[in-house]
Amino acid sequence: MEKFNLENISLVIGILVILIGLWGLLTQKNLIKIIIGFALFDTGIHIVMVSIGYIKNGTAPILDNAVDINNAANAVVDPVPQALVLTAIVIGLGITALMLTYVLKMYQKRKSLEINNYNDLKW
Amino acid sequence: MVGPIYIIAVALGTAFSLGFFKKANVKFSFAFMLLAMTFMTFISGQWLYAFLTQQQETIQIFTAGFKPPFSISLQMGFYEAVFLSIINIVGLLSAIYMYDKLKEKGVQMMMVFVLLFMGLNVVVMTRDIFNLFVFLEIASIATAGLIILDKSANAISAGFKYIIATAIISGILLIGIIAVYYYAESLYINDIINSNLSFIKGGAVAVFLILIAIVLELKPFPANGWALDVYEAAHPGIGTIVSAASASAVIFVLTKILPIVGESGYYIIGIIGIITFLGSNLLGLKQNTTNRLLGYSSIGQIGLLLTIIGLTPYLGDKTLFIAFGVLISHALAKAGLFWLSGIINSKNIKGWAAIRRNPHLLVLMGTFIFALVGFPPFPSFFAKWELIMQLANNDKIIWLALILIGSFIEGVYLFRWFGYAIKGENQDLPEFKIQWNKIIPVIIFALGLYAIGYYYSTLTGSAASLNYIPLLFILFLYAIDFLPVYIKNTISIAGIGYYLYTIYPGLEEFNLIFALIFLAGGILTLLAGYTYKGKRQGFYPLVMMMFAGLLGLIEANTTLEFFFAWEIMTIGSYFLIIRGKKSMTHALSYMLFSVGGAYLILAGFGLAHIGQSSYSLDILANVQGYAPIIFTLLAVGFMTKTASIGLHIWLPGAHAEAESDVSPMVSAILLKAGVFGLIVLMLRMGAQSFGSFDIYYALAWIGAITAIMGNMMAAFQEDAKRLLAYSSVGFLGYALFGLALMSHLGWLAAVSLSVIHFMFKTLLFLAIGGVVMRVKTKEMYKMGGLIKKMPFTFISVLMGIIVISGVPPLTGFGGKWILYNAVLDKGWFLPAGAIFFAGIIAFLYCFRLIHTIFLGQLKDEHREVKEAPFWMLLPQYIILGVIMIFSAFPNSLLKPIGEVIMPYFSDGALEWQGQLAVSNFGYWNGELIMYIVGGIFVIVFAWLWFMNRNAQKVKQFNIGYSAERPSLPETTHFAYNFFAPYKKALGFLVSPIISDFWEAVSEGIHAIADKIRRIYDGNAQTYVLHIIAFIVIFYLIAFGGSYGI
Amino acid sequence: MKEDFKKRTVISPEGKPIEIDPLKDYFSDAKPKVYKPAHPIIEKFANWARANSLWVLGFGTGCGAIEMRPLMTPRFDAYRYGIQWRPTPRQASVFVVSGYLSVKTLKRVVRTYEQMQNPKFVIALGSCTINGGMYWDSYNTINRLDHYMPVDVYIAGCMPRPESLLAGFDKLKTIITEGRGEGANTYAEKFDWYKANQKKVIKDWDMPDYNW
Amino acid sequence: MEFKNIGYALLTIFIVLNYGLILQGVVRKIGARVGRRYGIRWYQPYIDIIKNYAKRSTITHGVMFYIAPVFRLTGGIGLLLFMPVIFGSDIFGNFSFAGDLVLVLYFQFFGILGMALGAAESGHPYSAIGVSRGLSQVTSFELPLTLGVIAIAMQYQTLNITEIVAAQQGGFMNWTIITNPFAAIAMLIAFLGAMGRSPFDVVLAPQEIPIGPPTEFQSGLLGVLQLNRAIFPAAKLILFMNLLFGGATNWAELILKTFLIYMWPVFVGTVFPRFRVDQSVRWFLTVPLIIGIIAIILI
Repeated sequence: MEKFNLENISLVIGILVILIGLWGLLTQKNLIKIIIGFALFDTGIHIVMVSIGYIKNGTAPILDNAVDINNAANAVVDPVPQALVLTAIVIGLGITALMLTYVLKMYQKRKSLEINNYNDLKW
Repeated sequence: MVGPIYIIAVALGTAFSLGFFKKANVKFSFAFMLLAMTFMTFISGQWLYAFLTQQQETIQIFTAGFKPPFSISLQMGFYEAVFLSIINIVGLLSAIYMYDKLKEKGVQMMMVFVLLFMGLNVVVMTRDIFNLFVFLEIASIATAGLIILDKSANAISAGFKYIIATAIISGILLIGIIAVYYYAESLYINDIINSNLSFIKGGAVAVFLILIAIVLELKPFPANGWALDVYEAAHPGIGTIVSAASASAVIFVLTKILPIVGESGYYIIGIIGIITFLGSNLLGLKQNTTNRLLGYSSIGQIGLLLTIIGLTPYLGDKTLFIAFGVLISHALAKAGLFWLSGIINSKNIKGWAAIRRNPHLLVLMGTFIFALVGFPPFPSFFAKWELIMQLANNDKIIWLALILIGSFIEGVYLFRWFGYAIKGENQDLPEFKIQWNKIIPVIIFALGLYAIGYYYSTLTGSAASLNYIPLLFILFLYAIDFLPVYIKNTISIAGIGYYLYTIYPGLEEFNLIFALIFLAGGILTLLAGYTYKGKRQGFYPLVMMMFAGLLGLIEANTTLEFFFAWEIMTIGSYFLIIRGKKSMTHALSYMLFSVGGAYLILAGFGLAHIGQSSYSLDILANVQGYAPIIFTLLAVGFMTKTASIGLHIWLPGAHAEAESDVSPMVSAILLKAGVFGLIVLMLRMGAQSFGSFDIYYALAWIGAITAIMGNMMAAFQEDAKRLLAYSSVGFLGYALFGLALMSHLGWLAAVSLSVIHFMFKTLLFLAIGGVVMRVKTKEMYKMGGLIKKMPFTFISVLMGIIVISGVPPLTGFGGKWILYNAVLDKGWFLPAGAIFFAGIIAFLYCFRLIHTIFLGQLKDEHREVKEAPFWMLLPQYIILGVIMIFSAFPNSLLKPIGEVIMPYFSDGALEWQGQLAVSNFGYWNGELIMYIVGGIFVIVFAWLWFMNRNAQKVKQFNIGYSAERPSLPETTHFAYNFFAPYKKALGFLVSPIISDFWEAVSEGIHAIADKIRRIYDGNAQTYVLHIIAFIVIFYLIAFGGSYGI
Repeated sequence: MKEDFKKRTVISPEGKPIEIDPLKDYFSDAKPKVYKPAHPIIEKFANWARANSLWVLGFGTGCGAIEMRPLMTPRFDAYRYGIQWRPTPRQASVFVVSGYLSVKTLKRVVRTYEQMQNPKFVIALGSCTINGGMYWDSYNTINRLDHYMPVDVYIAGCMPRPESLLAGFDKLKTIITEGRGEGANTYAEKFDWYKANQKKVIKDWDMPDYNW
Repeated sequence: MEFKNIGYALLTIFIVLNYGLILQGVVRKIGARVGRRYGIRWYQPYIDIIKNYAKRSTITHGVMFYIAPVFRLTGGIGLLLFMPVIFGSDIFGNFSFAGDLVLVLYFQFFGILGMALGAAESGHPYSAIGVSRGLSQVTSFELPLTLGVIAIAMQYQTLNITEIVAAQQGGFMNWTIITNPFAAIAMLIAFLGAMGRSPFDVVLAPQEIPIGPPTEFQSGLLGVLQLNRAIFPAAKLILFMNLLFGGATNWAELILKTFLIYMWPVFVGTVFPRFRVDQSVRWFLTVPLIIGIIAIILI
């Protein structure tokens, strides 16, 4: 049952969330739902990132008494992905916010949240 | 020196502090922002300067005092400096350009603007892959932030598509980055490179994800609908930034990433690149919306860059030179065009006709368009040249062909657009006014293109000998364009004359003959320019450009010089042609055939260069393989200028619609460039065949058919200048035939016919031009009876047509006689029969020309027409004098030409005994014939005069008219459809199969483009789907057969 | 007057209006000249040639025209007498007016006659040209041709047979050889009288006085 | 070239002129006899010319109109003089040292074009129509003619007419018509067109466009044209005699041969009615062209 350990489960879940997000993004016609799809996609990526950085049985990457300084590299989970995730979350937030702003503006212009109403530019 | 880190510091600081300014203080904020942008530009420029002039080492900047991978590191090397300079200059000028918009939107927009450029700067400098991601995101968000500030619904929905697409792409990138980190355990690019991820099972996928994400940022075809919408809808200033600055940054990122992928990545980049280049340009064909068209072009150019990067393994150390040449041309030209589009304010490209209200704007636009297509003297020209040479050297023929095809398609829509700008219909044009802040950036970039172009030519080893003096002269003429015609005309004539004088001693052989045709012809035709009054704006620089090109051809020793001159000539003649009335479509087809032909020549030179170290034209003499193909490519390329059958459809319209004194230039002189090219080619390459199929025999047939078709079409024209134009087509058919004979007499015929054609076609075009100037129509049937009004012009035309028809005693017969002997020598009888058939058909149009214009019935409106102006007549009579001398003393023309040909073909040369020429078959004494014919003529005339000296002069309606009398000159002048029975009998031969063919090709391609572009249905979700499909497809391609990219 | 011959104003290519008077601008208005016969010896020789080379312009105005055609056939074969047909007045020397002349036709006849070159001869065929014949009281035909142009030979009959025509040609030959065939000069000399007669019947005179 | 050449040339012109006029009369006589008439007197062409010169008045439409007959006659005389008329005779070799067969072929057009210009200046639509028809027809029969000429030039390896004639001496089996029949036939068919007799008389076409180009010419101008109508066909006959039928060593032979050659277009003309212009143009590009191509292939 090696495969059903924590990081693999979270990895699979992460990928599933990514796919669900993509599915939502591609199939929903409501702008808000599309953005939710994107948020799921983003979150999925974050989960994947964290699970990649996880080291089995590792502890939080804080150098305190719980960790032997000499063996820190093996005892803690990799701190970098966690740092990256933080940044990624911030950026994701920014993007989501911007998307919502866009939707707001679009709704003000056309009073519609239907994505098919915004196909004027094409070809 | 100011450290690069200050770029970030300044940008961030400015962005934050801008927040403190009140909205009211917008001007101050703008100045503050501008200061920051200037400072950023200054830093990058300073570093660039240091790298260029001093032995500056590449430096690494470590943040937080740690070495990587424990900190984010930035790198400032030469390339970084270059890219940063480009980006920051674009940024600075964009800021100036967008002053209105920034002022209107206030500090928020300025903040976003500065942040965007900070993002791009860091993206270029950073060596940390996650940092790269972060700042790419910042740039994307900032871009979207800029777009959202626009009011229009379209811009906002485009921005929404943009942000959705970039978000997905960055998601992919993020996954890639984390996966790479998983395998490489570092985010520092240098470490990642060292860990050779491509050879690890999952690592390859990780790297692939990063690579594909970066590529997707570059908007590859077809996953680029989101970007196109932004280009179309957003403010042109934003378009500029996305197209010039962001793309440059991401291209640089790609070059950073590629070492991680390893060698195999190049292949996939190359494929993506070429597909993008071809696909995007193809779809560009159907665009009428300016900014979207620019978008397609941008993406196409980026595709070309990707291709070049992908071809790095073959281009070797030239890659940088080539890629940078393309990039800088693209960045400057595209920025310039986007900015111009903001000034003109026309959504539709047809509305660009408004631009010609300000000719200087037109010059700017032309600069950008020609730079994009890769004309000299712009960097893209040299880059393209190097690219083709290297590809040929590495035997990448398919790549070479695809790149040329893509470039050609790009030329099609760009020149169509330019054509609308110069000559489009003059209705409902948008008003525009030029603001200083908007025009200055454009001017700076245009000048930059020239400067960098010049700089580039010094970098190209073989371009060092390029002659820029004529180009300086052109510049001088442009500078004095405000002066009246007669001053500029005199200066131009003096310039040409002086140049001829200086180079004359160095000329020999064919160069001398053609130099005389080009330059003496130039002087003669320019004499007619004194006819014009006023300023004739823009005319003289263009004329000189054409002549500079022609001169360059003569002086060229290397293939590059030759090609450079060829392109310069093309530009000049294109503008001359498009100056004419209703010349838009003709100029376009001229340009397209010229560009197509030029690419064939380029390909030919490229193939000829295989295995050669020098670029001398003499490499053609010992090519290392592909000889028949090289020959065919070059010959067809040159034949686009001689307008051989199949490639002739540009000619009639182009020549017919040109101004009176331009027609002789483009018809009598320019076409000879093709002949000159063929001579240069044939002298060096000699006999060529595909297996047992003799190419020259095919050329002879092409010449013969061209002659028949040209002459027959001439006979069926109603338009006098069109008739003359087709006559040129036919006559150059003879020349081609003569050259193809590859014998002394054949060449003697071809060269002497070229000289003669130059003379009589100048004569006729000037004469007819004079008539057209007076009667204001070109339709021959609307004229008639002008002999009594314009007797001097009539004499010119009379002599001209006697020469054309080859009737003794005038000099045209000499050509016919030599051709006969040449044919008998060679033994190609069937094409010869066709050639002589064509010669007789020439009678038809000759007669028609003189009859319908000068004879027959004078029209009401023309009863007070005056003789053509003196300055039109003067060159005609100079030429007439020369023709008479050559007629009476043929050896004064033929003997020198014969001596020139002698070293190459000595068999069957003519023997001269005084004016008696003796060949293997016959003999001919031009002087004696002149005397005999003259003598008989005088005697008979004296007899007639004696018998009928007091004949009653009557007027035009005094004709025996079946007891009735004519009532109107229009109904009595038999002129329209003059050869109706002939048309009935043989008209089917000239049914427009060829133009139909080209039209079908063109329409077919446009239809395909129209079908394909339907994939961009305007829905963000579709675009995301494209992105995902793109990834999947290229994943399959990359990992399809084997493991690893 | 026909619309096309009225004065009109057209615009020249330069945009200047031009006044056109077709009758003046398009037709020569020179008067016919009297050509003195050359030296008698030359003239005699010339007259022999003129008599033996009769180039005929047939003007088929009425039923008489039908009687000219047989002259070309093997039965009558006028060619053997040096009589040949010519399709244009410019080159013909004998003008055969065959039959009655309506006023409208007269105009054309006069014009054609004037377009022939001196010396020229006229043969009037049939009674109608002598006194109007069966149309003598028609409101619309002229009665005597030689009021309008000098006639050298009248061939009477309604219609005269081809044989009479041949006889007429023979008569003409005699006249020419004797040097009496000076109709063209007569016409020039009495030009005013002829014109007056012509204008009397032709009401809508819309051509120059002499049609070269 | 010496001055006596000019005298010889005048003698040639005189003989050929008379011959041409008589030939004209005789041929018309023959035509009449075929139609069961007596026809004109054989010397009728002389009288006609004298008559035309004896006309007292002349009109002219302009300079080109006035000198067109000069062009025409110069063309005819020049064509004659650039050929050796009698083979082996110094006197009647004329100016054939000035140029070869190509000169002769192209000099034909000198007169044609000059005439066309003058006729066109008359402003008469029939003149222009006639020229249009004439040029159309010329283009099409020149093709078989050219092919034939090339074949003959290759056969004898020269363009020198004297040498071509010399090569045909020694019995009729050496004549080109025997030795190179296809070329000869192609050229003879083209000759039909060159002579402009029915069925190829589309230019003059008296019943349609009263004699076409010369329709406005009269008096002395017409007289000059008539002189040319005597000389030009004779010159063409002599050309074809020289090329195809072994030339002539004396005047008797010349007269006999040219007369017989002339019978060819005369017979054809007597039998066939006139083609339409387009029919004529097309016809020359069918059978005669194929024969010409065969001649070329057989070289």
